[in-house]
Amino acid sequence: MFRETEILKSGSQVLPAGEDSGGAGDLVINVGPQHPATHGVLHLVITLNGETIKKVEPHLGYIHRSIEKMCESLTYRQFIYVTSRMDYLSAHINNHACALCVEKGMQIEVPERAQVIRVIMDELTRIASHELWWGAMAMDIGAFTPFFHAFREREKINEIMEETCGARLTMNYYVPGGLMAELHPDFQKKVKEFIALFKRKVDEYDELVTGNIIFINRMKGIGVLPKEDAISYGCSGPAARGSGVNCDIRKLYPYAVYDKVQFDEILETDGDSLARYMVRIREMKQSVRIIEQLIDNIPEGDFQAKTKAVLKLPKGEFYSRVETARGELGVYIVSEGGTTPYRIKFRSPGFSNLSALDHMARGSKLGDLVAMMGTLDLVIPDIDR
Amino acid sequence: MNNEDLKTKITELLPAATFDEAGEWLNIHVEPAGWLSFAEKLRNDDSLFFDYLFCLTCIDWKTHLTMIYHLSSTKYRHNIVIKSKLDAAKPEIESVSNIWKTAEFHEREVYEMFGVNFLNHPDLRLLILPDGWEGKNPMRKDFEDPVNMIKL
Amino acid sequence: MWSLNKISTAIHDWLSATFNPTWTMIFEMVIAGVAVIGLFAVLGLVLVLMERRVAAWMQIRLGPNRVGPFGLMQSMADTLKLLVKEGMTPDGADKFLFNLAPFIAMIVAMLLMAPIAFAKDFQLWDLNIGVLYISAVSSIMVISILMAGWASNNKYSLMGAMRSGAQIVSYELSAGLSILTVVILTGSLNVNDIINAQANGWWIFKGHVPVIISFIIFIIAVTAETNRAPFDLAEAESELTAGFHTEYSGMKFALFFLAEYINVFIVCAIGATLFLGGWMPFHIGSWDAFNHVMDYIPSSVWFFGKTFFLIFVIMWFRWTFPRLRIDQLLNLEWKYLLPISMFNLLLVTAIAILGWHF
Amino acid sequence: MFIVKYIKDVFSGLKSLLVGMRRTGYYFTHHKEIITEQYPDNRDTLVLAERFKGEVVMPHDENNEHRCTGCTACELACPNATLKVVTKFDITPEGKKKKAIDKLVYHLELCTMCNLCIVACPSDAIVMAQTFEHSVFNRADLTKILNKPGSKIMDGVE
Repeated sequence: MFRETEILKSGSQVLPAGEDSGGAGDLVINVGPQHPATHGVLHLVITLNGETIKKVEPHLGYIHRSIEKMCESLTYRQFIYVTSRMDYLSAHINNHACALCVEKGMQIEVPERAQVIRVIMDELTRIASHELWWGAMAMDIGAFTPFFHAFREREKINEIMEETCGARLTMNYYVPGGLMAELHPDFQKKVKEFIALFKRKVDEYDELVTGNIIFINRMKGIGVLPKEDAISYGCSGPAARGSGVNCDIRKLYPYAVYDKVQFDEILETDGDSLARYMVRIREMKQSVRIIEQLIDNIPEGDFQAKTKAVLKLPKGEFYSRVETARGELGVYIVSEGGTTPYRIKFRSPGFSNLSALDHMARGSKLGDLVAMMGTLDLVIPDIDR
Repeated sequence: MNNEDLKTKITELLPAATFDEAGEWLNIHVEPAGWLSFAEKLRNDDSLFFDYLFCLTCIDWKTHLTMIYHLSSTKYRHNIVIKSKLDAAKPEIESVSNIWKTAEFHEREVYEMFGVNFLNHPDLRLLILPDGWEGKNPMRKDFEDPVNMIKL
Repeated sequence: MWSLNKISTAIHDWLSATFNPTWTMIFEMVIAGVAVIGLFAVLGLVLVLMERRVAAWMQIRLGPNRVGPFGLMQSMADTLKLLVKEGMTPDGADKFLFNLAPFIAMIVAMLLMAPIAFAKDFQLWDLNIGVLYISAVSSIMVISILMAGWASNNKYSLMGAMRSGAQIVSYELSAGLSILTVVILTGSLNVNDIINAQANGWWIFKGHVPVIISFIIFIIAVTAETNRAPFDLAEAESELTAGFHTEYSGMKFALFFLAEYINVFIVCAIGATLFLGGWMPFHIGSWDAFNHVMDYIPSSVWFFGKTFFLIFVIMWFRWTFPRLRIDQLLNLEWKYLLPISMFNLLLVTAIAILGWHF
Repeated sequence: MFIVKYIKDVFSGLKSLLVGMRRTGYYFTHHKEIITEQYPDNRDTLVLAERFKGEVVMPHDENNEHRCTGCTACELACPNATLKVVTKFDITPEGKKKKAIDKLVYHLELCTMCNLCIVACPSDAIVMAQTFEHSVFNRADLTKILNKPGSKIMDGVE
């Protein structure tokens, strides 16, 4: 504890040799909490030897809102909206996890229509999240233009969300038992338009970034995370799939209607930044594939199951796992039989993925750290919760 | 492996373990004392191979604390939940961060939020709370913050 | 026909007729100084606006469009903002060096203006080693960056400055070698000689493939030398926040900013002079009517047109490519650009000796 | 061979760069692709989705009547204590006491637009409005009273 303050106070001097700095001439710099590459308030204390990274130490908590504690005083209907604020880029998927957990506890049968719509929404969210990641990651490594190109497509998804859910980012559209409202009449038309546009534009991404020789050189062999380490560090999502770990919850433990749609789990084996990049790019195309299968086959019926006005989970423990755009999100509810959870734990993907950063970054250059953070796709509120 | 097989196998490894199947997965109750060697067996045993610790947390039951470890095997795809009862006044348990690296961060979080002392943890410092945090651990049930918390 | 040369001659004649030669000299120097500073200001405003517009259009945005018609006054407003901002000197900085650095950057940029021929017979200083002078003086730029980085007492600034030092020193080489190809073909270091040698066709057309290669290398090297993306490692926004000028604010920052753009202008002007014929109009063999029309366009328009085209290309790079890493940057220079340009130099020498060029 | 590979590398690298430049060059010359929306200027033509959650309002009809019975369902549903129902007792013409709202206080500064109150309301008395320019200079201005002064409950709403 004393040590961090020391580092913060030391300002811009090179720390003297000692057990903290590791050796004479090591440079300790604070990346963040305000830094262009951290996309939020992540604070990394980096020990450098020249440009080479010797140690990365994350310091968290700058946006910690103690959502877990907050949820202990919210009812099972109310706590879902808070989770949109964790990983705000995959708000729908977070809400899905919570709704699933409550439904599991209450044994609510969710109508087929609601399940299909949830999957479409989740996949749209995933595309939107990956779009933002693509733009932001390109900006991290110095290309500014892709950011705007990515946002052009993302904007279309946001418009679809706005029409149906009434908000663009923190929608709170899922309720225990189904959905909050019926789909907007234009929904299917708009989604099809978006898919047509997206398929046209996604090739431009390859022209602009993926094939670029500078980009490939910046990404290839950077931040290698071997398969065993990825599992040991609890990585999930594209970060782990880039290392060849089968961890797509949608395939392993299917929820909603994921067992009824055809899609591939994207795996790359290199484990470097380029592999993680390729996983996300290819995942967007798989998401489009899922949406295409479902968009014309939304079954008729209720969008919401009949539920009691006051939800009470039976005494016990309930755990639900979903695949967000960043990895595995677990919601663990311990209920004492009341209207509010006794204890709730969100196992957020970013927290575990971040813990592997130090392992990945050692020995690489400062510029690579930015590329690694970009391909880990860190969302700070998700890490801090 | 299904739950029955897991039970027999785990009883072989740790005869003192007790089981219940309240939740989705098999719950195993262990004593904090023998936890580390048991965890090593869970990780290294070829037929169990629990290599993926996907959730580590703690629950404050006011009278005592319970450490919860959710384990999964990427090879066999079976899951178990390990529970260990800790003393509320002086919670201590062996760290598993050298078996599952992800535990390092999760244990630091539990350390500051619940005050559980992880023995032999390589770097047990505050992770989320600000430096010089004094007072109680925020996720304990008896924690009150009159300034920042709004009671409904 | 309107030309800059006539204006300067008219002023010179009037001054000579009115004052004695010493005063004429002094007045002319003052006028030249004021003109350079004026050109600085105008170029700064125009280039910043141009960069923003180019960036916006490539990023499917509109760009500045609020201040003045079509946002033309935007950079004026920016300058005004920078002027009224407080120029802070951080605590613990080396105050003298910290405040000196932006002025050195500026002075270097000003010095580089001297041998550039802006139009036919319109030049500040016609010296016989013009090209050598330019490559020599432009190297001083690195000192101001190192100074700024060191004096700021900021780790990010220091790293940016160190990167920039390694970068500029190495890219001097291939920039120099690619300039040499044209010098060999012309046989002179004088800027006017080089331009006059292109009267029957620009070097990029006359010099076959080797000159095209050296042109490409020149563009890459000067992009790196002026710290522009994809070689903006000294600034490297996402890594080093703002690199060597992290601690600068207000007018001191504006001087760095301005110097960067002036440097871009100068290297592009040199590129245009060496490879694209400076103020020489575009001629095609024996198409006399076409050549006549081309001749009618003032030489200054030709010069600025070519220069701005090259500036546009450099901006195009910036808004398309990701940034290189420091080791890749040096790899590119030492493993690719330098061997290629050395080999290329041999080829050009052979061509020049054998007289194969047109 | 080493030299051949070297030359190939150089050319494939250059080509990949040119492909990228062609893409940005395309957008540089095609201004129809520009997607900028000039926000404060296009306020008149701005179309917001009808479900857009801007703020909670209580619609009143031409007789200054609303549909709120003061049942506090919204207050209970709200996760942030954004809504506060202050009730009073009206005397009906028959002389009986009847519960009605005095004030429905709405703290816009606490509201997260989660829509739970709208869903909870049994008599559809409150709806989401499509306003979104909420900034004010004084925080107190964000605390609003949803029912208009002198309004009363609509006939037939229980």
